[in-house]
Amino acid sequence: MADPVPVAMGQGSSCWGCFQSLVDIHLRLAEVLPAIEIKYWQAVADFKLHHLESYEDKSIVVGFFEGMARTEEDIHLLKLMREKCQILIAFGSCSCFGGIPGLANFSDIEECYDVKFRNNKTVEGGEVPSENLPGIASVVKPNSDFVDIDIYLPGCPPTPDLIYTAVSALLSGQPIDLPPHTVCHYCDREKKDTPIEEVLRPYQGIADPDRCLLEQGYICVGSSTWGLCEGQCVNMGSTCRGCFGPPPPITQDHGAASISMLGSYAPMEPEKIVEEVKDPLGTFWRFDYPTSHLGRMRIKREEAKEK
Amino acid sequence: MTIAKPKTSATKGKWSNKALVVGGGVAGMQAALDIADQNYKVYLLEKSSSIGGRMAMIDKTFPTLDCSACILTPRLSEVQRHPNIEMLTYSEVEEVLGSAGNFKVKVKRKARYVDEEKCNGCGDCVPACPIEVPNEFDQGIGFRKAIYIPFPQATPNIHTIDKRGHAPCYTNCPAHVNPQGFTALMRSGDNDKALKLVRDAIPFPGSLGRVCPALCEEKCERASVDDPVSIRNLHRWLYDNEREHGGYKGDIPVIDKKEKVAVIGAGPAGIACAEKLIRLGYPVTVFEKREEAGGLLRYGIPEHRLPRDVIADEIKIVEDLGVKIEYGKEISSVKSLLNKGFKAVFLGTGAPVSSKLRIKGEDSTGVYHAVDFLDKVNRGEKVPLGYNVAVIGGGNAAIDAARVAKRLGVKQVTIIYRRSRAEMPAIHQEIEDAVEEGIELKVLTNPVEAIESKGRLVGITCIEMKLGEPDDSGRRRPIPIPGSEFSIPFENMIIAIGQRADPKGPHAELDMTEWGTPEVDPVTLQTSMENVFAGGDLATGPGLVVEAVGQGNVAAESIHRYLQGEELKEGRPETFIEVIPEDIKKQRFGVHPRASMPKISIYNRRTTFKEVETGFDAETAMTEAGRCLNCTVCSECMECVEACQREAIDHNQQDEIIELDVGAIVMSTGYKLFDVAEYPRLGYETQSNVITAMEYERLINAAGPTAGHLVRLSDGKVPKSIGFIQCVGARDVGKGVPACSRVCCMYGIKNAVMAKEHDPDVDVTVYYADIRAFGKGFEEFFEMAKTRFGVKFVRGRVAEVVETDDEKSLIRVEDTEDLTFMQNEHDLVVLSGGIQPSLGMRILAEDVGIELDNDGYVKVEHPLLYPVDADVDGIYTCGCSDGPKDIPDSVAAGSAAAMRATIVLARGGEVK
Amino acid sequence: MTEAETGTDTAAEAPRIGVFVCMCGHNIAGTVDVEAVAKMAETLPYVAFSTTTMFMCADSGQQLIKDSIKEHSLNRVVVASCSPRMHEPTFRRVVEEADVNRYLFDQVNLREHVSWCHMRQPEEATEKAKDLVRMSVARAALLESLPVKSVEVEPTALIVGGGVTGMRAALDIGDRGFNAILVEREKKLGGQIAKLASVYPTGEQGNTLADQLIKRVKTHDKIEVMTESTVTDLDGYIGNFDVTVTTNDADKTHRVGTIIVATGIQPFKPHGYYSYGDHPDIITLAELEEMRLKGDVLRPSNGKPPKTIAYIGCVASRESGVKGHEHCSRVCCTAIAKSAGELKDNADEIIILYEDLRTYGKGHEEIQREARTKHVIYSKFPPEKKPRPEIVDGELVLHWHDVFSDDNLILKPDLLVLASAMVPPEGSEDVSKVFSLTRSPDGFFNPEHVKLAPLTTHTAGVMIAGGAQAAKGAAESITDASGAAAKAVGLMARGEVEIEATVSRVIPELCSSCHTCISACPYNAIAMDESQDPPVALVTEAKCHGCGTCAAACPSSAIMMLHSTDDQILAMVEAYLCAPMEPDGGAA
Amino acid sequence: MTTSSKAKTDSEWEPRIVAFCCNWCSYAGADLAGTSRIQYPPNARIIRVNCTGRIDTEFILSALDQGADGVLVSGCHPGDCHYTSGNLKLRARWAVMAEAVKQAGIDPRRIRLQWASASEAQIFADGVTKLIEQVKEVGPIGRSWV
Repeated sequence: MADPVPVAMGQGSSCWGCFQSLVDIHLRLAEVLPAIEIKYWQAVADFKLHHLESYEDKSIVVGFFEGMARTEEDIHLLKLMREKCQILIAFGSCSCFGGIPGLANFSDIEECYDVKFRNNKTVEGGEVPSENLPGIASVVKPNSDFVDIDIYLPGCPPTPDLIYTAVSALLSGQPIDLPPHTVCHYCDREKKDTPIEEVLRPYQGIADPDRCLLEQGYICVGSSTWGLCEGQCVNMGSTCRGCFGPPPPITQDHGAASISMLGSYAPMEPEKIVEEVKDPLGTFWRFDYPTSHLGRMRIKREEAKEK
Repeated sequence: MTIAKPKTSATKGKWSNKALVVGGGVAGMQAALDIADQNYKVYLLEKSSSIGGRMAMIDKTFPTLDCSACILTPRLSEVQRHPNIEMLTYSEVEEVLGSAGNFKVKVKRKARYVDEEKCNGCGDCVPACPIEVPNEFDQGIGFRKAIYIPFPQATPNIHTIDKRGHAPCYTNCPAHVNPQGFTALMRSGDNDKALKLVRDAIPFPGSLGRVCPALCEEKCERASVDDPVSIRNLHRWLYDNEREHGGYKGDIPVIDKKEKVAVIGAGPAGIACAEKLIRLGYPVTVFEKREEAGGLLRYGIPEHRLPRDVIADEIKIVEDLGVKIEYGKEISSVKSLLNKGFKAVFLGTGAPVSSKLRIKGEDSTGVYHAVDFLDKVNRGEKVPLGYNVAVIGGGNAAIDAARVAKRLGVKQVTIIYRRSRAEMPAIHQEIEDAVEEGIELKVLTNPVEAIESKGRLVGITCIEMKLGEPDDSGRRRPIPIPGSEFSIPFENMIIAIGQRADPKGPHAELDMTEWGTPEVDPVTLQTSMENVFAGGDLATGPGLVVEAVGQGNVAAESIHRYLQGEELKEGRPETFIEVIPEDIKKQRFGVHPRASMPKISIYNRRTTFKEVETGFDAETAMTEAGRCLNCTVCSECMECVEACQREAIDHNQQDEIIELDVGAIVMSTGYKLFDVAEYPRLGYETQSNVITAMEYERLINAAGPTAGHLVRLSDGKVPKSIGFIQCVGARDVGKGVPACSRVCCMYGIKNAVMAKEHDPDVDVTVYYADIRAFGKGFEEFFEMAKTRFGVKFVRGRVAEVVETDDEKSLIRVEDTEDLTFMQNEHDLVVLSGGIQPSLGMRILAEDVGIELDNDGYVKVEHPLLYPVDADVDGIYTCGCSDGPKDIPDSVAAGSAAAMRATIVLARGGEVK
Repeated sequence: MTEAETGTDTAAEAPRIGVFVCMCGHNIAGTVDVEAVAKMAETLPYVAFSTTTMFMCADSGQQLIKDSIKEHSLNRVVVASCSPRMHEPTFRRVVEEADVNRYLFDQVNLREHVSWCHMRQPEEATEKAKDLVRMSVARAALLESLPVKSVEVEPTALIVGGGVTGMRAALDIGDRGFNAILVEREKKLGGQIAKLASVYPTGEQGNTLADQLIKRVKTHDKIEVMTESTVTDLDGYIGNFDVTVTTNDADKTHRVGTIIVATGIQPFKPHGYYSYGDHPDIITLAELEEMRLKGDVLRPSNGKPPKTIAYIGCVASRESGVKGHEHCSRVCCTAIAKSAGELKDNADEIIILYEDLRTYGKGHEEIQREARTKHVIYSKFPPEKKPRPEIVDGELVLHWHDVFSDDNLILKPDLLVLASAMVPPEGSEDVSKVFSLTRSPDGFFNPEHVKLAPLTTHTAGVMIAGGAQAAKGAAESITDASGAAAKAVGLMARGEVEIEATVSRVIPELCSSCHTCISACPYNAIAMDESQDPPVALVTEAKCHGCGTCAAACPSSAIMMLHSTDDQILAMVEAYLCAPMEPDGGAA
Repeated sequence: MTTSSKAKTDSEWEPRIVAFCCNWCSYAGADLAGTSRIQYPPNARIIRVNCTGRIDTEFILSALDQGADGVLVSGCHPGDCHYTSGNLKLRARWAVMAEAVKQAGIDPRRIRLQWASASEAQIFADGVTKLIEQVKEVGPIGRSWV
């Protein structure tokens, strides 16, 4: 057996769910773990940041970065990972696109402070702490704005199968070959090619379990979403909300594509569709707002404000 | 009326499934395309050099304001590249025989003098062409060259030479100098080429430029405007100018032929012949018995008219070209020359023997013959003359002798001539000069006896004459008045009544005529010996220098043909189709008098032999050259031939008749515009700021003569106020145009809108009878013109247009809507002329065998059921052939005619 | 379907772009600094050659392009001249003649979109021109060579409308040897003409005129007549249309190669104009004609012959600002003259109130003159002050202002005839939908080009004739009919027709079978290819009209709209917005 | 990312407008505006697409993202689409997208959807003019964020 491959796991602001998912590969860990040498992973190994800092540049073969870089600490870690790792993987949708933390960009930093600290329902007279906190950037920027990313493994979280496939490929030095299909490809529901006459909220009506949810009026963005999930939600009765982001090449604006798709499916009167599609931004850019065009404009705006 | 169509029945075999479309305008093009699209062969015949018709001339089209050329150009290329369409441009229908399915059509393909296969439209020829004439495509307000394409998008993109025959000046010149050509080259600043063109005809541009009686000028069309162009003096100037700037710079021919040619006599005929032959590459030797060359030019014309150095220089040029002149060498036998190895001989020994008066006392002392007299003087011999000298005769020799006598100090010189002054054959200017110099004319007088005393002349008895009926020469015959004899004292008499050939000489070996001249073929100048040719005075009797030169040219051509073993007579004599320059709008030429020739003072003239006429200066010459009207348009200066690298130009092209077998014919002959000058009250042609709508189209067209700048042609100013007068020559029973022309309202409005577009501040008024905005989008366009562009509309037929003192046009009109009389001032007035059947429609209809309606348009079989069928089976009509139409209606009719025609074509065998 | 690739395969070669800037006389050069544009173009990526010329569309200009392609080994051509709607075919052909695929050509519209509409801002216009050229060059670099394809044409024509126009078209097509299916929604053929008592200019009865055509149409072995039928659906494409004709609720599908729409015109019922409907003796000209055709002209109120008749022209025509009524109805002026002239023989007084007199056509002036000769009175009223009928005690009183006498006049006509507007017939909207025809503001169908292509439409293979295009007289309509027939026969006689290669294409590997495209396609041109596993979308190219809706809709970027790819479009956006700074500029 | 609005003062600033026009109606309408010599501000750069249905939401958002001060989409009137219904699909996309744009804090005056037929040159030109006026009110896209 070859020497274990040095790897590092970095975490930015996130829910840690992605690494959780990594652990979910279960017994297959037995294959993976001997093949790797963990050089940094705060969650499971006692490495400090200065350890990471002390490694020679590019001495780590693969780095996984989970979450996005909101704080100065996150940004420092992200850049450090880049320096030390030969291959840097954006691990999970936050790391790839900004993800759920990216939704913070719907509001500006002061509004965020209001919610988090000042008007936090659980405290009286909340204040924004000024000490022992790493600096918080005014706006969530995609990780790729700070460093070059080599591989994107999206998902909220990436599925254990996906992780296993990716890691196995990496360890064997093979390119990661992921199918490009969208969620629809994995969806077992029937399509009748009828236009949507009415857009429904998930709580409205009772969905036909065998028929395409979108055709029934429920906004399902499975057709614009990378199907690495293999259609988990749609086949379980829930609409796809796009957590894997756009299919390859993932450069396209996922939300824009979803809207183009929906508009083509539902050539309704504009007033009606606007009335029925609540919160387009949150609906169509839930997981990838910072990397989208609108999100980028938002970032530019916030940055301009800072200046 | 019942359905009679289709009457045609199929007779297999002879049935032609080809179609002919007559007229390449937008309707004809459409018809051709729609027939061709059905895989039938179509001949698209167009009389002008490009298809495109009227639409190509129009700037913008209503109601969309699409640029006409822009939307038309794709259509032009589509027609051109369609594999089933054969364009016959510059062609006309001559005759149509037969019936539906089997028409035999004779088509005249007019010579365009450019090989359609070789020309690629590069346009290199155009700048080379010196001729500029008004461009018909630009309605005559712009100019084009004689070789041209009418507009940039012309299709086919082949140049055409506009050559309408031969100019009268050219045909009337015995040597065929090309005045139109050389003056054109002068205008374009190329004096060397101009002079070369003159020398192509005569070796003596300087000498003949002084002494020629200029038969060319007699026929000059410019005389119909003011005075003839001073052609002779122009080639004189060219020569003088060359000499002043270093002399002959032309090519020296390469002697590449081995057949030696002998010329006997270095007079005008001989030198001309020798010069031509040397240019053709023959080794030529001239044998001259006297000490100098030039013949009569040298010895017969006095120095005050033709300075010795001029003739000497011109002879030298010929010698420099390689002609060998052996002086003092009298040839007595032609045969001996031939034995010496000369392959051909030209005899040009002239007519040096003076005619006699055949009166008593003619041989007394003191009597001279003009030729001898002038010869002596020219040789510098002293000729004793008394106080009082008579010169008998009215030709140039007489005048010359008289003026020489005067210069020799004779106090009293009298010319005695038997007819009146008007009949005198001498150059009129010369007569005038002579009179000015104090020479007395005694006309209608004829000597009857020379009075002698002791063998010496002392006087002449004359008889008075009157003029009778014209004789063979066209001049009135002089008749003596009996009993009117009278005597005048004279010490000398110089007889100048003509010469004849010497009965002795080398020509004596040839067959002779009763007048003692060698017998020659009038066309080839060949004598009874096949390799001996004779010309000039020797062959014709005494004539003009230029005639002798012309004969020298003819003989040279004959000798060349003879030596090359070619047929001597083929294509000779050259036939000339003289143009009638009717289409040159004379009123466009302002009167500009002929340049007068500067002369030395009378004082100097009486005492010296200085040349009297001093010649034009450069500026005068240029201005004078500019007076040429370019009667034939192309002057055959051949500059284009030189410019064309593809050797596409062929000035010898001939009209050609081709015969077509077609099954159906579509008439799309378009229309002609009403001649708005028929309403003198509207001021067209009399007022400079009244123009036609078509002229306006070209004015606002970016590709037009003003590059799209809307200015007044009179003064180049931008008009600030424009009036458009509608219905000029439409709906007027009195003028024979009772119907509505259908398009003028809209194009008038369109033109008004375009005026606004060129300059939003311009004030635009349309004077109309009714606005007929009936087509798709027309009413809306009319509305837009009023509301968005602010064009004013006045309903009323314009009474008159008057030019005001400050060069404005006053339109007088009654506004019939509010019953007010208006007088509006405009800077420019545009007349929207009506439409009439195309020129030649009636003749064409006769040729084709169809009927026309009362208005002169093609009569259709039934206006509702068969609106595009002529009354003869197999013949269809579209566009404006059967009545005025706008573009979309014309196009639709083109398609319709195509449909109807192909039904006939299909009957030939394709019906399933 | 045959397929032929023209032009060299340039896909592999690096782009070498030639930029040709046209002056169009001074149409462009008068406003735009074309030299500067051409010079700028030289600096753009992949541009190998850039020049200007006076008229790019002229033969010399075309030759220049061809020569330059050879000389500079160009494989992409950008012509900056006029609207591509005008000359794109011209230049495509030009580049093709120089062995460059027609789809490797791009045109910039410097005239209609720049010089003509920014005439007073030459500097800004030049900037705009530069941007547009830059955008086009960026697009050109990404253009791909596409094959030229053709399809066979079914030798049958469908004619919609059985008036004289439709019948003439059917007869011409039949006489020419092709099949025609004539569909008429009424029971009887003949259309509007058959309802006229006298058709100008000949004065024949409309029904006798129509009957001659009807007889031939019905007996013609090449013509199938379907009355009481309407076309309810159209599928397919030029050469191969599948037309659903509904006759008494029964559908039948026909395969036709070409279609002529000859739906004609309809007289407008002028409710709201001149008290129409308020008095029985106020009728339209069309109603009068029908009355004449059936028998004598009698007053509807009392059945007596009218002695005094008044006509009013331009009723609900030429109404500026009133949608659908702004146009001139073209036929009424002459029709009134004809009608009045003929009725004058039996009436004491006939007066024609008109706005403008538009007896424009062949023989029209004579008709008008004849009426005047018979003492029919013409009185012009001002457009802003129209005649006013009044009903006083059941009696009709007409007030109007006469322009020429400047007087207010009054007449008590026995009959008031309104020459009402000619408008598109009911159902035109459905027709426009079925055949994808666009309409002008007056509601009539738009031709492909109003000047030079008056009979064809933007839907390839579909022609319009007669009143379908605009209000027209019988003679004009019949001329149109033959013309449209020529267009149809042209297609059928050739047997095959080139179709656009600019269709959409599915990239099967990327297709997720989401069916979005299928529901997006207006032409049912996309279906799932069940032979694939899993099934993926497949475009039937001949049915694809190239709208690109599917490409925009496809959420997986699996559909490429050929010649209008996302990359090509976004490259233009980027070329404009991310252009290198001009030296005098500077970063914001 | 290059947003290259030129360094000009605000008063000199001219909006940069990307205009998507369908070939059959609005592009032709723009052509007609030209042939009719209707004068309108020269800020818009037209990108011709066959049908407004071709216009992906991404095109519009991407243009804004890259620094377009305004985006115009002009097509056939609803019901008059040359391709029967492409414009209806675009219209629905547009409606949702416009909401998102608003939500994202982009001034909705920067985007304009209009219908102009081939014969409505004036409507086309007026629409362009109107958008430019609106955008001028809002200011340059880079600056309005400050």
